[in-house]
Order: sequence, then structure tokens, then C-alpha cells
Amino acid sequence: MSFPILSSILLAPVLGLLVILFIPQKEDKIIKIVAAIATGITVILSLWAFIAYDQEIGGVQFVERIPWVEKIGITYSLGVDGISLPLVLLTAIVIFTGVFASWDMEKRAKEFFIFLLALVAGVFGVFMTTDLFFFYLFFEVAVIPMYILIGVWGSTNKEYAAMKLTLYLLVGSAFVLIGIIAIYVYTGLGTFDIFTLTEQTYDVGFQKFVFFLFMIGFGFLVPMWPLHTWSPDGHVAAPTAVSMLHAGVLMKLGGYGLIRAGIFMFPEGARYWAPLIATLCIVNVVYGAMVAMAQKDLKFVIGYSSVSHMGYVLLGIAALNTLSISGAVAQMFAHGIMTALFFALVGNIYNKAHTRMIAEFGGLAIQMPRVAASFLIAGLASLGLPGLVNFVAEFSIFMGAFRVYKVLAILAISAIVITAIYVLRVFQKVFFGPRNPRWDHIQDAKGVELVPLVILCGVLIFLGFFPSYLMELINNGVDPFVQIYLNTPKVGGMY
Amino acid sequence: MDLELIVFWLLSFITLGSALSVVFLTNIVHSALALIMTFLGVAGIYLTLQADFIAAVQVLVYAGAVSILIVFGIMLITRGSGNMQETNLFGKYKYTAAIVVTFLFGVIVYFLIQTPWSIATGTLPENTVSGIAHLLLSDYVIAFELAAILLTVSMIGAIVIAKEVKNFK
Amino acid sequence: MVDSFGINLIWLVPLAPLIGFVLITFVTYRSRMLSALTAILSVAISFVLSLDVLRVILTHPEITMNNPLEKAVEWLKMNGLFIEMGALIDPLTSIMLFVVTFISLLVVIYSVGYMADDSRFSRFFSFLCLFVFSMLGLVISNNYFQMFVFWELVGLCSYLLIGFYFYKESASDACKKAFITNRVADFGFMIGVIILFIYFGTFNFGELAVAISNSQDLALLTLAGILVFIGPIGKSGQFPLHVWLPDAMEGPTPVSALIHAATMVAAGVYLLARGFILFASTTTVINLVAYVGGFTAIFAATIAITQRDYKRILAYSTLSQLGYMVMAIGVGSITAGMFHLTTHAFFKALMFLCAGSVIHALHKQDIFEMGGVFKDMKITAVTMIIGGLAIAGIPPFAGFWSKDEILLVTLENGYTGLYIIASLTAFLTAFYMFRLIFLVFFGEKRSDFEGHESPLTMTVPLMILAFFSIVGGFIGAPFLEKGFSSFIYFGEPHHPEPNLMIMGMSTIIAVAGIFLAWLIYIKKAISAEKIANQFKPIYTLLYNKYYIDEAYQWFFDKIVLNLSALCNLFDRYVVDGVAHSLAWIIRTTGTKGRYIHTGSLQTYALVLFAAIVVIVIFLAGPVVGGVQ
Amino acid sequence: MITLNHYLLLSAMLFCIGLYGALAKKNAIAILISIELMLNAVNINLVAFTKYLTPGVFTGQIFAIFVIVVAACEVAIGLAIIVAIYRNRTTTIVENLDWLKW
Repeated sequence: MSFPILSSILLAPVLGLLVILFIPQKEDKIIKIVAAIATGITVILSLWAFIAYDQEIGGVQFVERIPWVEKIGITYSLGVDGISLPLVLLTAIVIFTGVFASWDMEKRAKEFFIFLLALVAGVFGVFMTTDLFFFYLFFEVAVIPMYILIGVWGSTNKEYAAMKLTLYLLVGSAFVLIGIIAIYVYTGLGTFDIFTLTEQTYDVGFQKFVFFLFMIGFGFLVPMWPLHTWSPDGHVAAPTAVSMLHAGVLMKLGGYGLIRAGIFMFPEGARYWAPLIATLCIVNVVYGAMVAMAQKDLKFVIGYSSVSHMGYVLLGIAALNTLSISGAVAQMFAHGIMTALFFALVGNIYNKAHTRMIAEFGGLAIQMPRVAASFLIAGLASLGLPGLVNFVAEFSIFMGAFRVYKVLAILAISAIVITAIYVLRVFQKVFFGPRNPRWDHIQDAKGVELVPLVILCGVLIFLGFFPSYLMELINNGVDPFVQIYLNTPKVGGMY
Repeated sequence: MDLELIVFWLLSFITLGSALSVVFLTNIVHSALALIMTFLGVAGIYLTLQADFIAAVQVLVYAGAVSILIVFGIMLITRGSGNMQETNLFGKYKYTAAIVVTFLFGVIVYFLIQTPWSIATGTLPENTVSGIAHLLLSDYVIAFELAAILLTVSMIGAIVIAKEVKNFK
Repeated sequence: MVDSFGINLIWLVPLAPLIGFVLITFVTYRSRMLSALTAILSVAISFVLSLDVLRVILTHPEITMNNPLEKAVEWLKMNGLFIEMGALIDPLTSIMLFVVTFISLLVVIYSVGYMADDSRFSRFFSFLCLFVFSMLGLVISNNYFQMFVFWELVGLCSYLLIGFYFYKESASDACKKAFITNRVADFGFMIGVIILFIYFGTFNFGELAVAISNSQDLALLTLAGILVFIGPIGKSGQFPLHVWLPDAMEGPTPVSALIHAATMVAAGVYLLARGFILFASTTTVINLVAYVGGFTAIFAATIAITQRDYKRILAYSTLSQLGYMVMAIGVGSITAGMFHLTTHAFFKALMFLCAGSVIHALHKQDIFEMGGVFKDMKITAVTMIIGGLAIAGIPPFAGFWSKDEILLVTLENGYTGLYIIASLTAFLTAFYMFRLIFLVFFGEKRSDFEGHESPLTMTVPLMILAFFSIVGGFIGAPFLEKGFSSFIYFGEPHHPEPNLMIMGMSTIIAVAGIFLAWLIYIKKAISAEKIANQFKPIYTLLYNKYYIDEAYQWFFDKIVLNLSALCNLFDRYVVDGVAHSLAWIIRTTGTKGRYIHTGSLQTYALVLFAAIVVIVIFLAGPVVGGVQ
Repeated sequence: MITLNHYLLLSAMLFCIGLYGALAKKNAIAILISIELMLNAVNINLVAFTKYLTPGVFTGQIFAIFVIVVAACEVAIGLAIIVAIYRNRTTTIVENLDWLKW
């Protein structure tokens, strides 16, 4: 057996967490370094996996299987394919930069990083596991530290936001749990293995039922309108690194789950519910953008822009073809990087200015040119400018979706205008305009603060110019499933 | 109508009557006295069941020790309260409880009549004490010892709990 | 196959400025001189390569519009999507490459002098390089997708450069406006491109041309054509998306010259020429193109005659001239459109650079505060007058030939209405341009300023451009047998016969316009104020640009922002309200429900026994009777 | 002839009287007393079962003995608690003793 890359990715944060446990509270420098090393390892390993993944063979690679509870068929099994690998890489990048973004965290730094690493271990687990039981387990592992992180280290109405977020996510996961149990009982194979279960046939009524559960359950996570209000509140309240991870990665669990366990497992159910998802996601896209325009708090703007952008992911999923689903996965990756950059920047500004109210800023580009430049890059990524990876993802989604839902796709594309309006308005109000002496004391990002900026901007631009590294891997992961399950009827008895 | 039956009815009448008195008398001291009567009645029932040892224990422990304890308890607690006639009143559930208990009684009676008891044919030996003693000190010896410990513990516990706490604050 | 370094290194044409951008941004940004040198050098490389490409095209007659050279690399390949990045080399590309790199080079050199006092000198050059990269990428694209990508990137550069003085509120508003207006246009363009790919399965211009000419689906072609045309409407400032271009003058003047006069705004025309087969496939689309162009031409010209700001007048003039080009293509002649694009690039860049020179010296932009500048700035003034003559259409200056070609094809193809509009526009153009020249360079000083000639880095580009503004028109002059028209054409080369009557008419119109301006502003025979007062409502309407900006502003402030506020309230109070009321129900159930726990043991016991009774009855009920 | 059911019926009545007392009375000592009645009812059952069902084995009676032991302990502890409560609260009315409330 070769080197267990995936288990190592999963264990690196856990190990880091254990090491931090034994470091005294006051040595917060060492704690941060340990956290950076632990997450750095995950970046290196996931990059390695990203490169070592053999597209010729395709399918699930780096598989590790250890039976856990054999009696009911629960197996600790990890494996990645073209769908999950980019998301694993995304998680690694976001958490690594997130550690640097919270470098000046002084309040109970030890506990903060312990929970942060626990959270990220859970997220890694969700993306890598190929077992539905572990999928659910890791998801819950990710939710609980989130509650504590927001509740303790947050700002602006943090208790409310933490409670809201946790309750919404738990309600969502309850739907998912019912679905998982229903599948397990229905098949009666005594296995939770996602791919084995995907190969089974289910009758149409069952597909519709379970897909509905998954749609609602994962819809809470994505978040699908009108189940979305937890996410802006959560973003705003969370500390910087948690916002990055939350908007950058946690929301992607929903999209990932919907693709992995939703449409491939229940293509008929997906076909039945897809128009509903498509309609709701247009509400997400347009309405989210409109709400974002009305916000006064920087983080709320980004929070609602996430709602809007995740609508594109849903649109890609609802269109049910290779291009759109690949676009959806790529959009998850791109949006994760972009929004993490946004939150890192806003966190940076907030740490220095102690306010996030857009109206109080102005002319910041004079005092913080680097932050302004990075913010502009993030903003341009957000409005889908070519040359940044978001554009490729959105374009694929539009291309895929247009074949299926013409009017809805046009409505979705119209949001690129609305997005441009609110992004540029915010950018102008915060960074442009005459010098404001109130902010003269603010220093530009420097030293470790630059790490997240450089890495995230770099990823956005590099993959924007060379999208094939990302897109072809994703396409490689998505296409076989689409060919097998979506292009042929998969109903019990007829298959 | 043989003697046994007459005795049983008599004892039942005494037991239930005094039990009802325990519940319905409003003076707690009267209730306690009625309780002693009940205990004695139950002891009599035991005798009709040829359980002479249990009957003896019943008289000693219940009618003797427990009753005295309760009387002492009453003495400690009801001091100072003026009207002894109102020391043992019904609470707010007087009627609700009656309904529930009636139903429960109905259920119990229904089932004990319905149940096909497999009545054994044999009879009890004349001398039960030695049999009980034998069992207690062989099969049930651990339980027996535990009962001893329990008694000790409860004695100490009762003292600790009832002891006046001083300088607690 | 043609072997030449220009063709072989075609990828370096756009890439050299990109490398320049990267170098300036990350390496040389601390040194002004190095940054300027890097910029000049990188653009010069592109220029030399472009020259070689032009040479190759000119010496290889087998490379024609119908038989281009094409190079491409795969950029992205997915199931259902195939995207290339490539270079399409034909006469159209080569002339556009030449124009763009030539003007860019001159503007970059000019900027060394113009921006000398700016503290963000290096940043300016890095942005310029980025722009040149994007523009060249756009020019060489061989497919719609690449075109769209660079189309957006030039928009970004335009945003960055208009907002170069971001600390000025007006500049920051203008750059935002420019970007958003272009976004609206790109929205249409993008849908058009997507439709094209979905129905024809390719982005490639050549493959699409074949597919479109074989297609019978007129409705689809009309839809796609109109949608794609929305892109040029935005980028080339056609009505009704023209509003951003005058405001874009908030940027540094070299930027206005390069981006908002000569190159980027012409990208729309270039796209129309490049994808002509799509627009020409249905009469609806091609007529739309023609009339939008014609309307914009006269619409912008009427506004220009009332404006007071030097650069704004030029901006409206640019709009008007772009309208000419679009109209030319709309009436079916990409030859005329591209010809005018080329000459316009020379003389309009020239005029903007002259404006820059004047503004640089005077630090003023209102032409009514200038006057008599001629004696202080002879080179600038002479070159500006050359530009004015060129745009007015006085023979033998460049503008005469190209404008004449447009008028000719318009009439020839039966658009008499458009011909009259175009002639009227020519009259207005001559009038407002010489109004500007007379007010700025002649007469007495109308305010306090010190004029002085600009440094050589600025005047040399002026002179070079002036030279091209004089002779540039001869490449397409009708008496040339193998002129522009046999170089860039659609379908078969069409060589219009020289029509002396049209030539004469247009010359007379231009002279009349200049004469009127002379009468009003030099001779003072006619009072401008009196006319303005006489036609007060019209004057106000024109001066306020037909209130279109105000209408858009009203739409945005009143409709969009209120809608967005409404959405926000909906989200806070309805969507969240539902969630909160659910939470309220649960919480209230809890707070009320806890009173069940009375704390009284008797209650608990009572309920316990009642429950026992109920459960026993419930469970035993079915089996009662079964018990013996 | 006295049958098992006589005893069981007696026991059931006694139990229910005790239960009624435990549920309906106010005074804590009265409740304790009522519980004693219930325990006695149980003992009657046990002893009666010994006679009628398993005459050879004394298990029932031994159980009764243990019940008596436990009952004795219970009374002792219960009274101690009541005394302690009385000392703190000067009441033994259970309706006032609602500290378990929310």
C-alpha cells in the first residue's frame, strides 16, 4: 500500500490540534506556527494529490478502506475523484491562508486554533470520504466547532448568528440523515459506500422522495433561497478565518453533497425536482445580488454576494449536464478562493479600522494600496471578469444551463450586471475618493498579512489564465457519472 | 362459613378500615394510631397465611419501631401548630387522585381476576422460621449482609440529615 | 507557409506588453525611468512585430480576408465546450495591429512627458501596458470567446485608467459608470456568444462563417446578431449606451487619446467587421446597425456643438465618428468602416494629444477660458488644426477620403436618409471642431494663464500623428487601383467609383461649417449667445445631453436602489421573519410548556399513575379476552 | 374457602388506599405513612404467593423480609429528610415544597 495521502491530509490538522493542546496558552506565537505548519502540510499534500491524480485512469483514486463497524457496513474509506479533489485543495488553501489571516488573534488563541483545526478536519473528511455514514459524521464534526468559534470569537450579534447557523445546519443535516437512512434501508445491502449505492437502481417514487430530502437538506447548506438567511448573519459574526472557511468551504458541502449523493444517485428524482431548484437558484442569484446592493456593512455585502454566487452553483447542478455540473464544481472552487480573499481583506481592514461600515470609509486606496488592489481582484473575480477563474466557471455554467433553461439562464447572466454594480459601488465608496485623514494611521498589509492576499490572488489569476488544470480534472470527474446516470434512464427494473 | 373465612373477613375489615382511617382522618396523630392498627391487621393476615415469622417481624418492626418513629417524627414537626384537627388535610388532588386510583384499582382487579393462577397443591410446613433462616444464611446471604449494611447506612444517613446544621453560612 | 518573424512570433505581440506590465508592477515600479523604458520597449516590440505582419500581408497577396492565416492553441477542452486561444492573421488584423501598436507607442512616449509630475508614474505605465496587451489580444483573436475575454479585459483597463485619479470623486464615478455601462453591453454580447456556440458548436470566426452561411434559421441569426451587436453598442459608445464615454474623459489625457478615441472604442467597429457575416446574414440586424450608427453620429454631433469642456467636445466628436463607422458597416461596407477607423485613429489621437498638451500647459479644460493660445504653442496649434481639417473632411487630409468613402457607399447602397444625416453630421462636425479651434487658439485671452510649448516627448508624437493625418487617407483614396478596398473587404473586393459630385458636396459642407464657426467666433458677425437664447429649450436640451444621464441616474436611484432596499427589507422581515416566527413558536412552546413542571412531586406521581393506567388499558385493550 | 384472589383483592385495596393517600394528602408524614401502607400491600401479595403458588420455597417471604428492611430504612431516612426540610422551611406541606419547579 502506498503512502496514505488522504489520511495524512485528514490527520495533519488533528495532529496539529493535539500538539497545540500541550502548548501553554501564553505561547501564542508557537501555537500559530504549529497551526500554520499543520495546515501547510495539508496544502502540500493536497497539491501532491492534485498533481499525482491520474486523469488517464480517472475515477476514485488514493483509496483507503478500513472496516469500522462491519456489522452494519460502516467503512472508514477515503478516496477522491475529479469532483472532490479540487474541493480538498480549496479547503487546504483556504485554511492555510485563514491561519495567516488570523495571525493577530490574541483572545484565547490556543482554543481558537484548536477549534479551527477540528473544524477543518471535519471539512476535509466530508470531501474525502466515500462512505455516507462518515459523510454525515464528518459534517457534524464540522458544524459544532463552528458554533463555538462564532459564539466566542465573533462580533456583531454573535450569539444570535452562531445559534441561527447551527440550528439551520442541524435542521439541514437532519433531512440528510433521514435520506441516508432511507437509502440504507431501501437497498438493504448493508453498506454505506457511496459508489456502491450509486450503482443501485431505485424506483422513481423513492428517488423523488429522497432527492427532495437531500435538496432541502443540502439546500440549507448551499444555501438555497429561502433557506439562506443563516449565512450572511454567520459570515458577519464570524471571525476572519472562520468567515473564510465558512463562506469559502462550508457552503460548498451542500453543493458537493447534492452532486455526489443527489443527482448521481437519484437522476430521476433530480430530473423531477430540477426545475424547482433552477427557479429558486435564480431567486438566489438575482435577489441575493439585489440585497447585497442594499447592505451597509462590508461583510454583509460579501455575505449576500455569496448567496448570489452559490445560486450559480445550484443553476449548474439543476441543468444536469456535464458542462454545467463541471461549471458548478469549478464555481465552488473559484467562489471559495474569491470569497476567502474578500473576508481576509475585510478582516484586515476591520482589525485596523475597527469598523466595517461602508459609509465611514473612503479613499482607503491611498493608505492601503495593496489591500485595495487585492480587493479589486476579488471584486473582479466576483463579477466574473475573464482572466480570473470565476469567469471560466460561470461561463461553463451558463453554457450548460442555457441549453436547458433559456430564460432562467438569461436571468442568471443578467446578475453579472447587478454584481458589477454593487461590487464597484462598494469598491468606490471604500477605496476611492479623496484622502480621509481619519484613516491616516492605518498601515497597508505587510508581513504575514500578505500571505493570504498573495496566495489567493495568485490562485485566482493563475487558474484564470490556465483553467484547463482545474476544469479538465473536474470534467474528468463529472463526465463519467453524467454519461452513465444522467444520459440513460435509471429506474428500478428498466435499467 | 368456616372459621378461617370469618377470621379473614374480620382481619380484612380491620386492616382496610384502619387504612381508610389513616387516609381520611384529619388529625395526623389519629392517622398514626390507625396505622398501627393497620399493621397489626396485616400481621393477622400473615398469620392466616401461615407466615408466623413474617407476622412476628411485622409486629416488631412495623407496629413497634416504625410506628414509634413516625410518632416521634410527628412530635418533632407538628410542634407549635395550633389546631391538631387540621394537621392531616387533603391536598388539591383530592378528587383527581380518587379518579386515577379508582381506575388503577379497576385495572388491577380486572387482571388479577383474569390471570389464570397456577395454584400449587402442596402446603406450607408448620415451622417456617427454620426454612427462612436456612435460605437467608445460604442463598440470600449476600442480600442479607447487604440489608445489614443498608440499615447501618440509613441509620447514619438519617442522623446526618436530621442533624441541625450549624454555622453553615 | 509564410516564414517571417512577425508571423512566427505572433503570440509575442500581445504578450510583450503583458511582460512589460508584470515587470513594471513587480520589478521596476520604484524607478520611473526604468518603468517608462520597460513600457516603451515592450510596446515597441509589439510595434515592430506588427509592422512585420503588415509587411508579410502586403507582400503575400494570397493571404486575403477569405483566406487568412490561423494559429491556435487549445485553451480549454471539456465535454460540450472547446475553447482555443489563437491568432487570426488577415489584412483586417494586420491593419488593426498596426494602428493599435503605432498609436500605443506614440501615446506611451507622449505620456513620459505628460505624466512626468505624477507620483504614480510607474503605475500609469503598467496599466498602459496591460491595456495594450488586452487590446492586441482582442485584435488577433480568432474566435468569439477570446474576443469576449479580451473585450472584458480592455474594459477593465479602461476602468483602471479612467479611475487613475481615483481620489477625485468625478473620476471614481466615471470609471464605475464606464465599467457598468460596458457590463450591460457585455451581458448581451455574452448571451449572443453562448447562443452562437450552442447552435453552431464553435466560437471560431472561420468555422462560424461557414455555419452561418449554411444556416436557414433567420430568427436565430437575427437574435444572435442583435445580442452580439449590443457589445459594440456599449464598447463603441453607440446610442443608448454612449453615456460613459464623455465621462471617461476624467482619465489622464493620453488615456483618452489611446483608449477612448483611437483603439478600445474602435474595438466595437472591429468586432462588427470581424463578425460581419453574422450581422449581414439578416436585413433586420444590418439595418439596425446602420441606423444606430447614423443616429449616434448626428445625436453626438448635436451635443458637441454646445459643450464647453475641451475633452468632452472631443469625446462627443469621437462618439459621432464611431457612429459613422458603425453606420458604414451597417450599410454593408466594412472597407469604409475600417478605413475611417484607421484615419480616425490618427487624427483623433492627434487631437486628444493636442488637448493634453494644452491642458498640460494651461491646467484648464473649459474652452471659454482659453483663447489666443496659438502664439504660445505653435506646434500644438498647427497639429491641432491639421487634425481639425482632417476630421472636418477637407481634401486632401485623411478624414476626407474615409468620410467620402462612407458617404459614397451609403448613397450607393440606397440609404438616402442616412446619407443626408451623415452630411448634416459632417457639417456639424466641421462647425464644432472649428468652434473649438477658434476659441482655444485664436482671439484674445479670456482668462489668466501662462501658455508654453510642451516638451519634445510630447510634441514629436504630435508631429508624427499630424503627418499621418495628412497622408493617411491616400491608402484608400478612390484613384488608387489597389487601395484599401481591395485589402479589407467582405466577400468580393468592391472598388467604388470616385464620385466627384459627392466629393464636391462634402467639401462644400465642410467649408460651410468652418465658415460658420469663423463667422461666429472670429468675425463675431453672429452672436452665439443670441442664437442660444433664441432657441433656449433646444440649447438647454443639447447642453444637458438630452438628459439621458439624468434618466439613467433616475432609473438607478429610484428604481434599482429602491428595489434593492425592498429586497433587503423582504429578506430581513419576511424570509427571516418566517424563520423567527418558527423559532418563536418553539420558544413559546418551551416557555409555556415548562409550567407543566410544577415541581410538586405529587403531581408527577399522579401523572405517572394516570399514565400507567392509560398505557395498560391501551396495550391490554386489544388482547383482553385472550387472557383466560 | 379462602382463595388467592381474596388476598390479592385485599392487597389491591390496601395498595390503592395507600396510593390515594400518597397522592392526595398534604402532609409529608401522611404521605410517608401512605407509602408504608402500599409496601404492606405488596408484602401481603408476596406472602400470599408463597402460600398458594410456591409452598415449598420461601422466596416470597424472604422478599417480604427484605421489603420490611428497606421500608424501615426508608421511614428513617424519609423522616430525617422531612425533619431537615421542616427545619429549613418550617412546613411539611408538600404543595409548598416545589423547589423542583423549572
